[in-house]
Amino acid sequence: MKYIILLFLTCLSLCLSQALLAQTASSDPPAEAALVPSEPPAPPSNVRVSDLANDDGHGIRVTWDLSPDDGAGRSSVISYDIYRTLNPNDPDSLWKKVGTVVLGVRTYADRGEREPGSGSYLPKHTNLYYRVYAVGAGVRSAVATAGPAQATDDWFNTMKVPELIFCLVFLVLTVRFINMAKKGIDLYVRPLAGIEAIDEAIGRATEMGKPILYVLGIGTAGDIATIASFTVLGRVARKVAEYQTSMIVPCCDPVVMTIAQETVKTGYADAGRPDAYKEDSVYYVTSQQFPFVAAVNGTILREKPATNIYLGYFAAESLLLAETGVLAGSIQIAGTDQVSQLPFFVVACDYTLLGEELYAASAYLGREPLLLGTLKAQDYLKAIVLVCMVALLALRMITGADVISKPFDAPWW
Amino acid sequence: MTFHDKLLALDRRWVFLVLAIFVILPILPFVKFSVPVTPVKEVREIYDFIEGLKPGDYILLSLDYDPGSMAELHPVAYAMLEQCYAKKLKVITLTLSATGAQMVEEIVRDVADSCKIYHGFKPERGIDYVYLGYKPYPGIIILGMGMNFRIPFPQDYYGTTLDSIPMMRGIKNYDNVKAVINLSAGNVSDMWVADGNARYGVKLALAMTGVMAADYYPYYQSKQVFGIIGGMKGAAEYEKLCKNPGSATDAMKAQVFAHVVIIIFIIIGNLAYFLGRRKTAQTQESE
Amino acid sequence: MTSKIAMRILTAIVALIFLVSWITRSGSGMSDSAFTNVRDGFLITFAVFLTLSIFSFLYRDNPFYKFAESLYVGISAGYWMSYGFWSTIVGNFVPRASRSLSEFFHVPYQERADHILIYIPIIFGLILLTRLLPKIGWLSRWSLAFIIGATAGLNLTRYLRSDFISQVSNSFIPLFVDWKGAGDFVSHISLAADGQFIAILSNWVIFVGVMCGLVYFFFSKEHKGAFGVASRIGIWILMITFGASFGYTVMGRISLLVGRITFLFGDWLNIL
Amino acid sequence: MKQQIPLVLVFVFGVLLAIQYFVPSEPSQRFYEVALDGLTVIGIFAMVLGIWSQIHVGYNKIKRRAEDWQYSVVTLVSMFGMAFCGLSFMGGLNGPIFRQLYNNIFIPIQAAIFSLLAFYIASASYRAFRARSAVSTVLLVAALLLMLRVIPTGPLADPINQIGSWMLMVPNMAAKRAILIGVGLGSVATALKIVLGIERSYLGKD
Repeated sequence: MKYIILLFLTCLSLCLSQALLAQTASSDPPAEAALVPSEPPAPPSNVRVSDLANDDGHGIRVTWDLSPDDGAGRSSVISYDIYRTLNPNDPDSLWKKVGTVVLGVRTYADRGEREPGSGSYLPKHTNLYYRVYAVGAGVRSAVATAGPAQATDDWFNTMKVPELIFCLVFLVLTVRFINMAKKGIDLYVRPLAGIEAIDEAIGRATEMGKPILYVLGIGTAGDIATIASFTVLGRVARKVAEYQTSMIVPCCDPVVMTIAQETVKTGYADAGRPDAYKEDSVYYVTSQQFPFVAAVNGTILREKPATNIYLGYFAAESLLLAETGVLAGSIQIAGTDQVSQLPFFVVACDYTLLGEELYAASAYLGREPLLLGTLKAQDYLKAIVLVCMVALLALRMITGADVISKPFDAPWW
Repeated sequence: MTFHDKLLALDRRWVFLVLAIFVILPILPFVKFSVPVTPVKEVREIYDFIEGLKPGDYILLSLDYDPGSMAELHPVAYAMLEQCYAKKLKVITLTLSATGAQMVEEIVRDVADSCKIYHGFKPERGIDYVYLGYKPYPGIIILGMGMNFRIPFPQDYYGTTLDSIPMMRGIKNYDNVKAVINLSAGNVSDMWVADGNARYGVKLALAMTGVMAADYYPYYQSKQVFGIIGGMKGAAEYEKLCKNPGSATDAMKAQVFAHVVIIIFIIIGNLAYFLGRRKTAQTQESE
Repeated sequence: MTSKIAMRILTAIVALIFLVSWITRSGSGMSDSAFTNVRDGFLITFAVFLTLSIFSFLYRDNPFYKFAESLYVGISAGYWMSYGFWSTIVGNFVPRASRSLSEFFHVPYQERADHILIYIPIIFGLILLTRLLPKIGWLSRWSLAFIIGATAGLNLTRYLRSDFISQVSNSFIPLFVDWKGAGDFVSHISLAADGQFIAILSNWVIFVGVMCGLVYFFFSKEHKGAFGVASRIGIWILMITFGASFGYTVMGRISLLVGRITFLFGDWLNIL
Repeated sequence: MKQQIPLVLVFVFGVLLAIQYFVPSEPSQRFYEVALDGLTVIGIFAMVLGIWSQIHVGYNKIKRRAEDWQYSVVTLVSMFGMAFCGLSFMGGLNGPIFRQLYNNIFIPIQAAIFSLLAFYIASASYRAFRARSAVSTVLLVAALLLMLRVIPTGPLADPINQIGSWMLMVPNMAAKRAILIGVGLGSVATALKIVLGIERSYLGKD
């Protein structure tokens, strides 16, 4: 019985609304006015404006207290409209609508553009006035005005305090360990199989009289993995020059090629054999992933290098290169920070440098105190992370408080 | 040379041959069987999100894969784009893959055409969708779009300035779109997460090749992305959700055969290895 | 000598097969224009030839593969040159650099207060080109220094949030989900994927896995004793992950092959 | 001069861009945009160097009649042919010939090369997945479980699927986090080494 009444009522209201809509369509006055049988909602109160924090000086934050009809009272508020102008005495038509937010929201960030020509330009250091209306079905409340406020630049983004603390701690640790290293204090690092293999591999190439293939990956010079690979390349080139063997470095990006040429040349010069460097040994193939792989695969099968070294940024080509290398009978050493490609290198190559080991490789090969210093700093930060994790979790278990569930998310500072 | 020695030293070209045969067989028309598909949560979430949008909402599809990954990502692109058009969403498309520019243009046009057949209306360029084209250095582009779409893309793919495209008026940056869906076969997804989500708080979902998907689950768990469609399986699931079965559903058949072949090869390899090891142990004992 | 003759015969046979294919495809074309049919027939036949040439690499390196490879590299480089020119130079750079150039390429000129700044990178770019001149080639290092310096600066801070802070932050997970005492836990134990036991187990695995993984990446300490055990657990977790990712990937790779086979059997031979 | 100025440039740009991340003010944003622009623009000029290198290597091979020199001719001709078809009067990027070449040469080869991976993943599985040690057994079992997920295994399908998903979600997350935290540290360390001039092999020596 209950349902039948409900159904009846629903049908009735549907019919009524249909009739109402039809009436609106037939009558001439603007649709907005005609649609509305309801009273306007009460306006929002206590509108405040202030400079938007952590921005480039072209933003204002507008805040207000909700209209009494927002979710309570008559519940007639649907949204809030925010308007802005330069002169508070402007007629309504000159106020520019800058945004709309749905009911229940008490704040709006008005972010403008920097260029005066553009439509949403918001001038800096200028008095701005704001209006906020509560909007109901086709009606809006009386106005609530606030201002002036000026947009200003901020010189520090307070949301980035964790990053700053991290950087400073890292810098301090690095400097400290570099100083220790300079004083001659021995900094122990455990052996890494993949890196020791590089030395052996160069020796093997010398014995076999075959070249070493060094692939820097398909990243650009903008990828930090590529940069890490350059630092290893310099040292490999130096050893190659010392052992008087040859190397091939195909590149997938012209900038990478240029830097690689300079790096290899330096390596040869460091070994005291600058004349042995051949410009054509470091060459550019093409900037696209698969053409690059096709060419390198061809090179692997034709030159049959004794050793293939793949260090840098890799994507799907990891397995294509590594399996072709197996076929050519080369010893293969790979390393990348791309977690998705590590499985293929691990399966198909003889040695794989996992993630961070790639970045550590140059320090290992060079054994220079300055480089070992940064390695130690990394380790200390890892230790700090470990200790913090255990301590905070223990604290949480004991107190049962949830305050540390996201230690870096809330701006608690 | 004993049997297992031969097996251990098996020329890998035999592996290639057997695999090729067993992938071709199920595709041939006279082999008939079907595979059941049940969509997983992370795929369903993307579908539900798009279904929950209102007509006229903006959504950005970044189709950052190249022709090499067509097989896995095309089905998602087609199903999803058709879903967006059918929901009358305003769709902004672009690509951050150098070799994808023309391909994506074709997808966008194709789906608009097929929409006319299946849904009775044709979405119009500039009003219902816009294709921005390709620009190199994806990380920089993603950062640029966070400030204003016009910084990296002063014009769309066809050379029309953004301000003279009706649907782009007043659309400034990520704040104006409900979500970004990134279809990718490379590191562009990383940049969307690092530059788009972390720097600008973009609501992000990813569709990617099977190989990549596993590595992006941490971002799913940490709520940095709200859904993941992984590989052919995910694509088949999305097709199923959209009730739009296509190439992904078909291809699942060959998958089953190929997997069986590979597993059998792994088992044979291990058997040979253990037989060989026992043999060596025995010979050592007898010596 | 015999291998050379064999190669020639093989080439002739391959050429013949594809010629036949071209002719049959041209004959069965859909279009009214004979020229279009002949052209489309050729294009698809050539695409098939290239596809099979690439597959022949599986057997061994051969002239067909070498040809396809060289063609591919060349086309790619040409494509990239054109795209770089139209997209980056004409699309991004010209509209900011000069009004007359913009008019020449029919792109709208962008008036900007700071458009003069675009010339600073141009100077660096020109300096880079000094590499081609042996005498002052060393100048190009200034540009390299700019690139490397800028990249390093960007990377120093850019990935901290997503790679480090978010990851560390997200590792703070409750190790006893919905804990209401040991008795309650034991009485409700089940293997349901969304059950309490699995939730607790998962969080422990994540927590211990991250810890042990970090221990594995320690460079300063030899992996011995308790430290060695932890790093061993770390490597196990890594290996489970790698194995799982590998196994999961097989599907993606097979689907690529399926795509090509559909092309060969469907688009070319028309038997699908 | 040859050594000092580049080091100063690296330091200045490195430090400025690192600091820029923390500074939201307008000059800082403008500087950031210019730097990003700069990297793109220099990339364009570097293109010239890349093309030069390609021509140089190819030309040398042809001149010396080195082994397989004919293929260098193919590369150079197709490169210039493609670039020519992309010229303005040929219709630019949307020119009919440019598109045909792209669709009928580039795409098929690309897809074919990518699909070689299907074969390689099979041969790699056969060769490498042997239970030689505890660690390699773990690798093998995990891979097998995930492969079994695809196969309809009847009553076993559900548990296999569950365990597979669990492995992709849970241990995978732990491993990825551990690696990412390390990578985050490593990349900061590498960037720092570059900015401070500790690592300078790319700057040449003379």
